[in-house]
Amino acid sequence: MKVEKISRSPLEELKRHVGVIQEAFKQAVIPDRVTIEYPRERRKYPENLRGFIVLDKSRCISCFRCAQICPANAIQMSYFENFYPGIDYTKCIFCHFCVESCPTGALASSTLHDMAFKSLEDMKVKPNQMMRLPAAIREDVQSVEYDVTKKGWRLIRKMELEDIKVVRILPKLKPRRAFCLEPESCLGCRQCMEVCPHEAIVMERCEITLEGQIVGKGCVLKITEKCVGCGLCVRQCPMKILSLKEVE
Amino acid sequence: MISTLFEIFKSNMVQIPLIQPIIDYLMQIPLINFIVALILWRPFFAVVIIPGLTVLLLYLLYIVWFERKLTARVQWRVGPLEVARPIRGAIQALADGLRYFFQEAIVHKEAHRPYFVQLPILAFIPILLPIAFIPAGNVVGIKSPYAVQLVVAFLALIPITIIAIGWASNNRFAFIGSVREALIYVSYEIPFIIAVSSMIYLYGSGDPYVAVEKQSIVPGAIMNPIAFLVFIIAMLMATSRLPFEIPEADQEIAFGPFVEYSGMLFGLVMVLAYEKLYVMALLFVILFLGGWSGFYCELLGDLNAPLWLFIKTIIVISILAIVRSMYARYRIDQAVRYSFSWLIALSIVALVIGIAVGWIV
Amino acid sequence: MKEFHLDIPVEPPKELESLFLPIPREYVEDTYRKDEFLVLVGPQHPGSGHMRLIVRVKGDIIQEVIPDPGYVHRCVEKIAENRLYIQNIPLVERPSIMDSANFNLGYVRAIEAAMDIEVPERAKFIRTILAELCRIGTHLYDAAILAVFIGHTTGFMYPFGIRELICESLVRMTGARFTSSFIVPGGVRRDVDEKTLRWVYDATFAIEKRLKSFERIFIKNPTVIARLRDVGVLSKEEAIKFGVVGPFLRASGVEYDTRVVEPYEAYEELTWDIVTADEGDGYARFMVRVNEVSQSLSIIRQCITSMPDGSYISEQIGEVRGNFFDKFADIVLPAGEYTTLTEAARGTLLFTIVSDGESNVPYRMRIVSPGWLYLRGFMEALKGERLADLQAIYGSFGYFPPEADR
Amino acid sequence: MQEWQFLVPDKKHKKKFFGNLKAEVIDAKLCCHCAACAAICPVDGIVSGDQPIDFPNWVKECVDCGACIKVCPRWEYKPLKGIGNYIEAISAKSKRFKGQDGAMVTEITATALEMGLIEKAIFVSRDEEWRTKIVTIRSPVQLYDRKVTGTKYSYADVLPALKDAVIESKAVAFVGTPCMISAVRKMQKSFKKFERVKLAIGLFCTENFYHHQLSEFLAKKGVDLRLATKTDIKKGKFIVRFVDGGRVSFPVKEFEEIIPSGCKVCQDFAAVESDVSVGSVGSESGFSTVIVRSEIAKKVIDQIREKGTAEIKEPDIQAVQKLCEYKVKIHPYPSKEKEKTQ
Repeated sequence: MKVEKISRSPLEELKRHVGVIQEAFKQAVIPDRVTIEYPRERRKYPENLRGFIVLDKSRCISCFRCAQICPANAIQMSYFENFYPGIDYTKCIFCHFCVESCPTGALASSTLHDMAFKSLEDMKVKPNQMMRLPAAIREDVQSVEYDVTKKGWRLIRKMELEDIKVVRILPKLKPRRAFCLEPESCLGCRQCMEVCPHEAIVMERCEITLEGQIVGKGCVLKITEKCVGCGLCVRQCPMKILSLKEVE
Repeated sequence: MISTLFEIFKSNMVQIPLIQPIIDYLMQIPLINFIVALILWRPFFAVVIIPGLTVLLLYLLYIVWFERKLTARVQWRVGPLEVARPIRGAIQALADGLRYFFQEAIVHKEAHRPYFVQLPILAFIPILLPIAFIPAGNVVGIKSPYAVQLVVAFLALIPITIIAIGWASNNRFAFIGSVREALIYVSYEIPFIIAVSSMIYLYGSGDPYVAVEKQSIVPGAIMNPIAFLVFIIAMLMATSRLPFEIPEADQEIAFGPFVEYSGMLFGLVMVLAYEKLYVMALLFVILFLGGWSGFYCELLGDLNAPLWLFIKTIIVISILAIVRSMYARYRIDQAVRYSFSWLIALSIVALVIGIAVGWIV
Repeated sequence: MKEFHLDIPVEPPKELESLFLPIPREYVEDTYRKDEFLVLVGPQHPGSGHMRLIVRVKGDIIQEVIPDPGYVHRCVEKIAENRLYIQNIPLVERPSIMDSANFNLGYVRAIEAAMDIEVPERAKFIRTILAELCRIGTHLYDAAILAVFIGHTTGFMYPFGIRELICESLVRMTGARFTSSFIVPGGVRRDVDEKTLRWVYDATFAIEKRLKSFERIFIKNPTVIARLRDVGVLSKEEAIKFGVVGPFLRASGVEYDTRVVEPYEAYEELTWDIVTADEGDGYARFMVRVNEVSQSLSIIRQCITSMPDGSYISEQIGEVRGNFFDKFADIVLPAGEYTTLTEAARGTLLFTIVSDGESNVPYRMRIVSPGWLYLRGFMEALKGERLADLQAIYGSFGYFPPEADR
Repeated sequence: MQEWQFLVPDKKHKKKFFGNLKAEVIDAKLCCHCAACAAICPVDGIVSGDQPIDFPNWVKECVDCGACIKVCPRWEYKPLKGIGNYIEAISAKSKRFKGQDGAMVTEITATALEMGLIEKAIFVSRDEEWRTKIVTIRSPVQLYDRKVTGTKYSYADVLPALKDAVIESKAVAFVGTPCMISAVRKMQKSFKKFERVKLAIGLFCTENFYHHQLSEFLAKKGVDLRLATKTDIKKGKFIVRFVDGGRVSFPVKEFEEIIPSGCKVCQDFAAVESDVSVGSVGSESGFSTVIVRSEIAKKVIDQIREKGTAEIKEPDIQAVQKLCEYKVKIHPYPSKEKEKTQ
């Protein structure tokens, strides 16, 4: 397709001037205004908007997946009965890789996208603050909706407000547990024990203590029922002999 | 001495029947009566109250807000709103002015310090002087049969201060801006003067009273529409409004001559163009739109004429404000070419029409 | 016209020594000896973006322009070498915020080429819609910047107003207004439902309607035409010689589009035209992009009407939600070099990933962004024009320093 | 759940296990720098490289697992001697590759890769200054690089790379000095995963050097290693060949001062524990002696023979035998110095 050449005749030029003046005066009289007066009006947001991240502590298995996938390095796991993620909103880029990574659906996105914090310190949201949406003081009284049809686009203002939604889509995953595939290759380094947040790996027969007291020889590990399948030991094992398996 | 002055003031006071009882009451109090007489002394009233300095300030507050509001409307926006929300942000200009007032005015090291500071203030002289000569009915500062010519002559002085400002700034962009200002100055001034002189030929005199009187039936805009058009375009060029915002062109040369200004001084140079627009619009109304003639209200008395003049001026400027949202900026060579070809040709046609119509009438 | 030389020795200003210019001192002295003048435009100048242009002018005519880019260089390529393959997706979107889906697509396609993943049809169509939405968004953004460069504020506001619909379409489809990071190896992150697609379909018509207003007030504006016509002309030969890409190459009459030459995603199954122009001036460059917007709208409509059913992600990857970490965090590409060509909004975009086959981060990543490719042509187009035209040509090229600097 | 158990050698000192290793092997100047401990360490604390093996801050960081002691070839050191058991011995020269002598290491690896016996092989390459660099060979094409083939006479971290390779793939080969072979055999005894090392190619070895010491020593002699194309030890002489065709040689005895202490107690010349050992001794120039010790290596040699990718001759086993005895003589264990101090 070739772009048409623009004609240079004075008549065309005059026509274009008239077009400009017409359009400007039309807009001055009946404007197609699209501005939303933000703090006083709130837009209706689609449900899948990626906003503030809400944590359900009862579901969290402290698997650290969210912290490890975060491209901006914004998630810090802090100890609070167990390890739970806290998001540093100074760094967060709202890619929601963490929400997609959560194997149990503990993290959920909400449509809250505008947050104001009093200080930089406050932006490092703690796990217990992530349990529910932050309390907000809002000035908005009406909501605005984009009405798009084939004929055009206009804003519809309504004197009602919608609550911010928390959208939790549970992943279709069965519960998993760690298993040792090749016990014969175990180094006996007990890294898996150290890293396990649930103390699910126990030493059945340990005869070496860390204090340097020689008691005996070797150690045997056992993965108990406490295992929730976070997979931390799988990633920690230097010989890669552990793996996650689905259990009934 | 004071009593002679008082007598002079008293003999030439503005008569407003609406507030006459209050004035009569005030005239009985000593000292106050002197002040009231001074204020209502016709020359003083014309220069300081209306259409002079006081309404000029009001006009500035209004036009800055209105222009922004209108532009925003055309551009699908809302415009300034948060300063005084109940009146739709109408005192936004005042807030801006306050901000400029309290901001530090920096004079950089390589600028010519005395000129850099003085020139924005000096530029007000050629703007305020024409106001003394522009009459509104019988409220007039200095009565002169050559008022139109004088106003045009004073207006021609303003670009010189702007060029000097660019020189004093000692900055690359300010220098380029000054050169552009000089170029556009020569290119609009000739058609502008020819258009004005065509109207002078039409009315047979440079006296505003004659001009207004001759427009009592048909306004000048209809008698000489070509001059009307030339005057409007020259007005846009003279006040560097889009599409001829060439000397200031903030995306190209970063506000040109005013690039180094900040604080109060920047506030002063910013309103320079608006004030120039006001004076030119006053002249425009007198020459083309019948001046102060309009519906006469008995109660207002002498105030009728200045009010009509002011209202007409405001309407003209408000309509012109929309141009800002319509056009892009021409290049300097294009602007000069247009004015030296089309505009001069049009103005000469206007001159011929002016002579012809003036001869008939 | 005869030139008169004044034999007054002119010393270059002292400031030119302290500005870290990427030009030798002799050049400055030579300029001033020849009765010429150096104007430094940028990087804080309102009409230059984050780049310094060292403009050598004689009177008002530009003799030569030396670009000094790199003010927003963020080492994206180097940072990428320290991140997991999947963590690079938000990163590669950043150089060109408006054009995020195209950059994302180019990067993800390189990974798919390495891992030999077959992308399902539905995902391909969704990706195409995203890419085209971002293309429209970028063209509108560039038009807005062009408008503000030539002093037309209404022309700035209208495209940004229209772009709101693009952002709204993106937020409905992906959950983010831009930089959606929605395209992942194997497909997309979520399925897009019928209602949303319907909305986007309607939105394309709404955009078209609004564009008519924009056309009257800006595109067909006599002042705009006066400013852009016959300005910064690149002939066909010059455009090829200086390696101009994308719509700017097409504006000089070369019919080259990566979407046609090396089709990817769903472009083979759709019908659309390559927009070209003959003039090669600023207005042609602008008009090509304006016409591309309507072509893109038509592509989006075709995609939505012929959207196939099926999975949104490849079976090799499987369900993403909940599995995201397990599927993508430990990606190790086989050793080798993987290159993709993508037609981003501003032109040909090249992504190269070099993998050593062992580590889970790229050994080397190379982005050749269109902005960098046409910078040379941009500088050549400026020669011989007036200083006032610098901004008009800048705008007509839609040069975006963060994209070029990466 | 299956029960398993493994044994850790007794600690000799009341310290963490690395402390024991440090006292008994590194400080006793027995360490042969095979980097097996660095490879196996679960906390990645042990550093090797162009310096003696060390674990900075081991008091805090060592987790006391004992893996390093289990794999150390010099822990409770009993020197291996002689030529060892073998199935056959040949002298051969590759027709495809160019290497140190007959390029038989390269040939065997290439053939094993082609046969599908192994997926990967860990080789040592070098940079311009003859620093060692580990390369993973996945296809025979990579072996045409002259930097990969050829002897380097500097320590290399083969075993850490081998551990990664073992975790990733099912069948791995590697090339190493006799001490590395012993370390891998010890690993295989303790950890099942290392059974994936299918082919261990041993090199005839008298001693090995730290790179910085070797280059400094040669620089003192006026030899610029950057210009060298080949280094070799033949008939008691260290020979360096240059790009322009020139060559310099020194008696090996001059190197006495820079021989690391670990090598001074090693008596294993022919890599007795390997699957196949290769060296130049016992063949005419341009040929390599290949001593086949296991079934898998035999298969590879048969394949070479069948395809005719190498010229094969009878070797002079006596010469190898002689050098084995010579090495025992020059590297006594327990060393004389130690006896004197005790």
